[in-house]
Amino acid sequence: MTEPVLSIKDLVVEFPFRDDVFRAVDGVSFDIMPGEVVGVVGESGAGKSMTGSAVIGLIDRPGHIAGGEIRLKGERIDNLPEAARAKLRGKRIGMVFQDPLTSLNPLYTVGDQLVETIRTHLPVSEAEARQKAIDLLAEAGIPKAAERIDSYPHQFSGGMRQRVVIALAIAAGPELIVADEPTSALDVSVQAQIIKVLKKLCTNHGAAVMLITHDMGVIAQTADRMVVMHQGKVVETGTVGDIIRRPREPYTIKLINSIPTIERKDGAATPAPAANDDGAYVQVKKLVKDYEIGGGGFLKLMPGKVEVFRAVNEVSFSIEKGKTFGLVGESGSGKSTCAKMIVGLVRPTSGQITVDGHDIWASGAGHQERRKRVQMIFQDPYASLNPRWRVADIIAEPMRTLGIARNRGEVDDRVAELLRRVRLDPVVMRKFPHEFSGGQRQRVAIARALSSQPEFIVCDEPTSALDVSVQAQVLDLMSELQAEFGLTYLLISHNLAVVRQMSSSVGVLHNGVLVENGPTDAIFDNPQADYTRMLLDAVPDISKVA
Amino acid sequence: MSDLPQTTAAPVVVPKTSRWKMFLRSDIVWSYRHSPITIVASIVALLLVLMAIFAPWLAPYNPFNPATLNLMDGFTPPNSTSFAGNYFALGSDSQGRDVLSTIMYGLRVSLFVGLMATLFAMVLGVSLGLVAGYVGGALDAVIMRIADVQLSFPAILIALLIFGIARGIIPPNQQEGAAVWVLIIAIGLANWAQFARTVRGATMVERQKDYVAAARILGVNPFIVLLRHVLPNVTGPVLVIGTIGLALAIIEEATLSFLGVGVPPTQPSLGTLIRIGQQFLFSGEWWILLFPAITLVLLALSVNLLGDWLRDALNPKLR
Amino acid sequence: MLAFIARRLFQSVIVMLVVAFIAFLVFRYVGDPLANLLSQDANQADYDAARQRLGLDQPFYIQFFHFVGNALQGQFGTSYRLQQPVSQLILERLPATIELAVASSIIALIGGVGLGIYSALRPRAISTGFIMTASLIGVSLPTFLIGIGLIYIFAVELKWLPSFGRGEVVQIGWWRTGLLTSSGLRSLILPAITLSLFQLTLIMRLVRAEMLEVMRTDYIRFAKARGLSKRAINFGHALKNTMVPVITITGLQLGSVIAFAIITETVFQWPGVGSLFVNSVAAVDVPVMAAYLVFVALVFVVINLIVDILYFIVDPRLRDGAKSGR
Amino acid sequence: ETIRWARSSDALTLDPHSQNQGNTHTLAHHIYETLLGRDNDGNLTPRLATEWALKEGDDTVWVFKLREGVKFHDGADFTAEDVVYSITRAKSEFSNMKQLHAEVESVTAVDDYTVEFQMAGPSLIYPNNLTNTFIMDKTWSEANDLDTVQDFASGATNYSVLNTNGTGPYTLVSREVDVKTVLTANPEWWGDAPAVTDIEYVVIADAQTRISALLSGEIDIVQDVPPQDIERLSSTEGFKVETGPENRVIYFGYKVSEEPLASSNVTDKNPLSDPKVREAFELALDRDAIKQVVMRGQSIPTGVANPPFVAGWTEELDAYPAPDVEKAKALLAEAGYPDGFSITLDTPNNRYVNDEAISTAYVGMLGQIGVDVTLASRPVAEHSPLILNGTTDFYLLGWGVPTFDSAYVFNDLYHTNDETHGTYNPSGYSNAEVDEMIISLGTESDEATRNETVAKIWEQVKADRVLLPVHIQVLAYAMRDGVTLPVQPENQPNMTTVTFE
Ligand SMILES: Nc1ncnc2c1ncn2[C@@H]1O[C@H](COP(=O)(O)OP(=O)(O)OP(=O)(O)O)[C@@H](O)[C@H]1O
Ligand SMILES: Nc1ncnc2c1ncn2[C@@H]1O[C@H](COP(=O)(O)OP(=O)(O)OP(=O)(O)O)[C@@H](O)[C@H]1O
Ligand SMILES: [Mg+2]
Ligand SMILES: [Mg+2]
Repeated sequence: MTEPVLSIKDLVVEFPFRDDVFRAVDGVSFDIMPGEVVGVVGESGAGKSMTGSAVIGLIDRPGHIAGGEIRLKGERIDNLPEAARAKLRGKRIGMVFQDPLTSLNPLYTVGDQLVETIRTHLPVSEAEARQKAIDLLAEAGIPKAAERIDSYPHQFSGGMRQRVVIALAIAAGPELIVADEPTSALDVSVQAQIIKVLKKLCTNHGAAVMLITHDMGVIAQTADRMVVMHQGKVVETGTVGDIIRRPREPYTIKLINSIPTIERKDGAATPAPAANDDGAYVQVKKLVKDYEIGGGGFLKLMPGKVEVFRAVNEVSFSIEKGKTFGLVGESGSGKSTCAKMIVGLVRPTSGQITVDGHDIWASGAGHQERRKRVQMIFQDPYASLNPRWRVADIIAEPMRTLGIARNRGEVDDRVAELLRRVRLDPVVMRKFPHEFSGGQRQRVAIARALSSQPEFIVCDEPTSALDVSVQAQVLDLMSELQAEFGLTYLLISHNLAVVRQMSSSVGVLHNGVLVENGPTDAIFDNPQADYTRMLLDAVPDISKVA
Repeated sequence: MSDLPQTTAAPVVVPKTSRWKMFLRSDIVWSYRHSPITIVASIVALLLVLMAIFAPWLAPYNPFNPATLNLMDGFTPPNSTSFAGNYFALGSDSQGRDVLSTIMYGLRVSLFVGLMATLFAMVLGVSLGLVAGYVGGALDAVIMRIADVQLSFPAILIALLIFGIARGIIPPNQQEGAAVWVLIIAIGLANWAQFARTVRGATMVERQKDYVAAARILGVNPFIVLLRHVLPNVTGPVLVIGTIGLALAIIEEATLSFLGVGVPPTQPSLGTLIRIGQQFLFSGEWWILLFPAITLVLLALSVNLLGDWLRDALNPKLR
Repeated sequence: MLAFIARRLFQSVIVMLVVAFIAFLVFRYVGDPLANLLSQDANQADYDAARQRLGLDQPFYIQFFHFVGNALQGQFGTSYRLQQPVSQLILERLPATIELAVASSIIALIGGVGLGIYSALRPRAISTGFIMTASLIGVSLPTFLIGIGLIYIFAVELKWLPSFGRGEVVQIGWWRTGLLTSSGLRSLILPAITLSLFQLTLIMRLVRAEMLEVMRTDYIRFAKARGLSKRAINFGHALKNTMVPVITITGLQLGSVIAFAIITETVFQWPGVGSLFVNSVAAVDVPVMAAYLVFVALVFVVINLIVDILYFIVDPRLRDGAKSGR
Repeated sequence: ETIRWARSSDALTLDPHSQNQGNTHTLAHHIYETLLGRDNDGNLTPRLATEWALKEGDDTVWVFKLREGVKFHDGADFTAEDVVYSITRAKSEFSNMKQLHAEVESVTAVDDYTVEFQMAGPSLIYPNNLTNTFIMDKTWSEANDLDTVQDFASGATNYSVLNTNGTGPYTLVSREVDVKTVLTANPEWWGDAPAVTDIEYVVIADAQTRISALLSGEIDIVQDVPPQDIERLSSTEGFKVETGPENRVIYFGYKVSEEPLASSNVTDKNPLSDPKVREAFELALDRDAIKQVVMRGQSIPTGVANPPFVAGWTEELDAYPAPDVEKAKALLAEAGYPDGFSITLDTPNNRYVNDEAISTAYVGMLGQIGVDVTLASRPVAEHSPLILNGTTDFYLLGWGVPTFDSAYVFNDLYHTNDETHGTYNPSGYSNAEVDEMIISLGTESDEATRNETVAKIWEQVKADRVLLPVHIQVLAYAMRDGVTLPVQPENQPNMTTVTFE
């Protein structure tokens, strides 16, 4: 019988909160065996990270472990004094955080940070430590590690930085690695590589991995067993295959069901007609956006040449009335820039956008009319609602600005109606945004978008800040509204599954260029461009579970 | 956040609580109640402000009315009666003015100058900061460069300069009436840059936020966007700087008055009182210096403490 | 980096010109220098003659032109009050101010950074609460009161330290230093403390705030997770990152120490440029005042430049990334 | 013994003729010497001149007999040529001393030790003008290119600004302008060797710092002691204060012409042009209260704008009325201002002893008769122009009389303000009769007649209430025990007069 590397029993983490006590983790128990990858899933706030923090002993004050025990190789560690716990960190338990951009100290070279860590834990000389650091980097998949070791973090890309973070976590050969959302800040393509590295490392070193994530796809591809958490409690534990195929608890079932799949949805979306039809409702023609870079501030007062970065390069597509066009592409490919030009936020360098035959960027009369037609739903429901305004005022702003409704009673009636449409009780009118959950806020945002009675709505990552379960509700609502009012959507997402589920045709952006464009099924089933193929391959999907 | 609405149509139930109750439950009230030093500071500040506001009714004498003064009351020690038969709790000064009353009236002047100067700096700094942060580009560069220049000179130096200009521009016989306003403008102009910098930073952050984009999509006038959307969201830091700036303005006023370029000595502020009192440090009339000095420090300290608390209460991350 | 510094220099020139202009403009209005220059029984004709000799009757922009032209050659004219070339006066007084400023900067830096670190590392200790409250008293006490208080206690009552001046000075080349004699060093203590208190407080609060901020960042959390020693985390990682913003503000603060010295030098009769300025203001000694303002601007510009260079040394992101806008 | 001596501001220059200013002369008197000196009672004393008299039979020529065997610091002999050179230099263009010698037509050396001054007319009081005109060595001056006096106003400089060669009791060792000047005794000096062998003269502008320095033992003698500190210092063990009247009167002046005042709420006429109002102003002024409280007893209240040292001063003139608020109010009502009126009082705040406090106190006193006064307090550099340009309605000023003669007061304070006279008379007071009498003083050869005229003028201007005198300023020098420096009425203390115990 092998002893579990990590054994958690009835763990309780509490936050004393004013006069109250808040239980972030409430009686969690599970084990991790050597060489095993255990995935911890659950929606945001379920207590996943807190469990990880408890294991490594880094719970932020005033949080503290209020009960239960944590054992490492049978040895109880949760009640050790701080100094003794600190000795475990790095040496016996390694940790990988979500964001590679902020996990490394920007002022030290990658090598310095590695050598420092190695020498803290192992009795080696400077030179030996450096050699080991190079080896580690190479192992984590940094090409030409010996040359890159003296680089600063900012000279690495996000994916490379995350590899460095992983190298740091395994530097001292820990028995357990806690990885808290190690890939959620990365593009799908990079994410796939990191997952591979992580998996390879744990087989090579025989380390146990606790993989925290809310992405079921990642779990499906990486983990052996999984733990489903909900509101601080473990809902279900078992092998990944078992749980995904045969979830037992209602919560797990709901979670699994709300995951969109990239597989073709039966009966969904009719094939769209050919692109660039001149009669289409929305037409985007040869859209270009150049950004001036470098030399801000005072330099602008001086003459001289300006460097230009082309964020969007001659993008053209069109959308049928009442249909959804999905725009995909990795981070920085120019999706949001396109969206901003289409809604009239960013002036295009060249190109034309027409909605129902009206040029969005034409000056002169009818400006307001055009404004009315196009609306936008944003990615972050926290930032898209003015925190100082009441919900009623937020939703009423478009009506007031565009003169759709003027007197108070009328405005209130309309706001109430809109709230009902997005399935919110009208009494919430008097609340402030921070009093809502993320999903509810996104509903408010949708209500605001509907308030000007638009026909065309641009949705820039409308659900990427939301949990899968909430995402499903918002997407459903969007579909319902589309059916109800014949809305036209431009849906921007890096989540291919979402796009596949929602849109009738798709465009793939890469470095500002539209590399592919056509009916959804055609592109997903039979991609033409290499880039599209690469994107599709990289998507982790629960259906790929072994 | 952690509760999952069971059906998509689930209505959100709003508990009907009064605003007052919500205010009492808010973070800011909580952190106030749990900071004894802040409570003391606010009580001291409040007392001083009340003393200033109600000076005409509370003060035993009116030191700003020369007609009521009797020179023979001069230099009466605290808690005693002068030759002329008047009682002085905190003693009297070289002009026979009651120190307690001059402090009350002086507080009025100091607070008025401090508040108005801070308000002026605030309005100026916030407007420039909003514009710089929102419009960006060359305008931003120019405004911020001016702010840099301003910040590189200590406020006192700038205030001295502005005072100098004003003295040159205003005809001599109107200078005294204008002195308070000149002080206000001088101190205000010496302190706007802090506001501008902070507001600019905050505006640049807010400007990026999607709620601003949402308003812009509607074609809302940029001025309205700034005023109605951005401004309310930068009030936190402005309030904090405002409070600390107030303490600073009060000290600056005192220092200027100490250097002899402040309000007229017949209507002394705390700083003028200290300047006058300082002459009597060695001659044994310590009360003329000590009491105004203590009042000034108490005022500045309590306002600073409040500002410090506000900074933490509003945003633990704020510097 | 050279381009960056060149750009900075260009900005600095503009700043200097603006300051020169303001200096000039302002002082034209401060009062009538002639009132002090001419004797009690000078008459109107004497006044007109003197005004003409001084060029005070010329249009203001011509006066400004002359001013800038001469300033570029280090010529600020002759002090109305002291009848010496202003540049010579300032050079003569400069060592005193610099020694005072440097001494108080050192006190402010060591004290400020030390206390800031201490209070950031022990955010909940009683001693920290005490330091924080005391520091607020530090910013609530006007400098002149601190000076008066220190003189009263340490010079008049206790007679431990001198109350004014620089004590014995030693001439080394054109530099007159008080650092080599015991009386010179003793004379430095009170003014240096007075001048440093405000800056010390500011630096301390700044370091504390920055450090607390840095301590919350992911890389510190990650450094902890890597098992680094407390020392390495606090002083290697946290402190170095704290330094980036601290350098800017501290640089500017130390720059203003020189100008802040006005009040301290006045109270302690310290023979530096600050007291020179104050005495000149009272006497409407325009050339000295203008030169002083330009001098302060120069100090600011130089310090800014040093700060920028320090930035480059401390923050690798700036070294090659100075251009990329992302 | 070494004396460390502190005062509030430094000499402006060491060129002896460039500035006619107290501080400058004080330092110069230690290095250079004048033909005549003045004792602490204000009487002329021999110095480089041992005798002086009008030439027999010609009352336009003054004859001076010079001291023999005097040497300059560089070893050169002092002779009549040096006097001729120095007086000529003092009369030259940039000299600030030239007004004092305006009546001199020429100076000639009769022999090595006799000089004659040819005056433009009879000039009885001329020797009084010589007490601050220093004698330089002709050879040294010419060698160092000093024929032209330093043009102070235009910022010129010359060798003598920082270098000296006098005949005086001390020689210059080092000088750091505005900070510290070191002098050491001149062993060759003709007088008795002074007790003070070395002088460290330091400038400490702030009064409290100055006193602190004395108290902490860093300084032996402090000039410009604030009156409020006198008592404390004299009662502190180890210190004492010497006091004595200065040859300087402090007074209020106002516009007396018909034009309405710029700062008053009475806009159609000038209330102060009514002598009744001016009388009310005087009755409101409680000079004794100011002396007792503001000046801490350190002043001599007076009813005439003339210090007692000055010829022409009399006890009758000096008398002043007791304050009478009721009567003052009645007078105001009579003049048509039963509710008073408003006016701005301009005061310097760094020139005279407690100048601002005196004004503040008077503002209170005027308040009691219903006159609402705004006090405008400024440094003297800003205050003086108001008076010179006549842009003040009501002001405080002090007047010292270096010649100890009333004519000096009349010329600048009472004569109609014109090109050459009345420079400090912004009041608009213009009395042809008085003007004529003032002018006649310059050339009057008969002493009795002259004195009579002086008395007449005083009587007239006092009756006209042109100025409102407050008091004679009292000087105070503080020093440590064991040192005594007597007060000099022109505030020109000389370290040769210091005695040690
Ligand atoms: N410092 C803190 N103070 C108070 N509550 C906290 C703190 N940190 C976390 N919590 C709360 O603890 C609960 C669990 O948080 P945890 O970070 O473990 O969630 P998670 O499952 O990792 O969510 P996510 O997927 O969003 O990272 C949440 O309700 C969170 O609000
Ligand atoms: N204001 C700007 N100035 C300069 N460059 C910009 C600006 N805004 C965006 N860019 C650049 O344009 C490119 C496209 O940005 P965009 O925001 O459209 O990407 P995206 O596809 O939406 O990415 P993400 O998925 O991360 O949101 C990026 O490289 C970005 O750095
Ligand atoms: Mg988490
Ligand atoms: Mg985007």
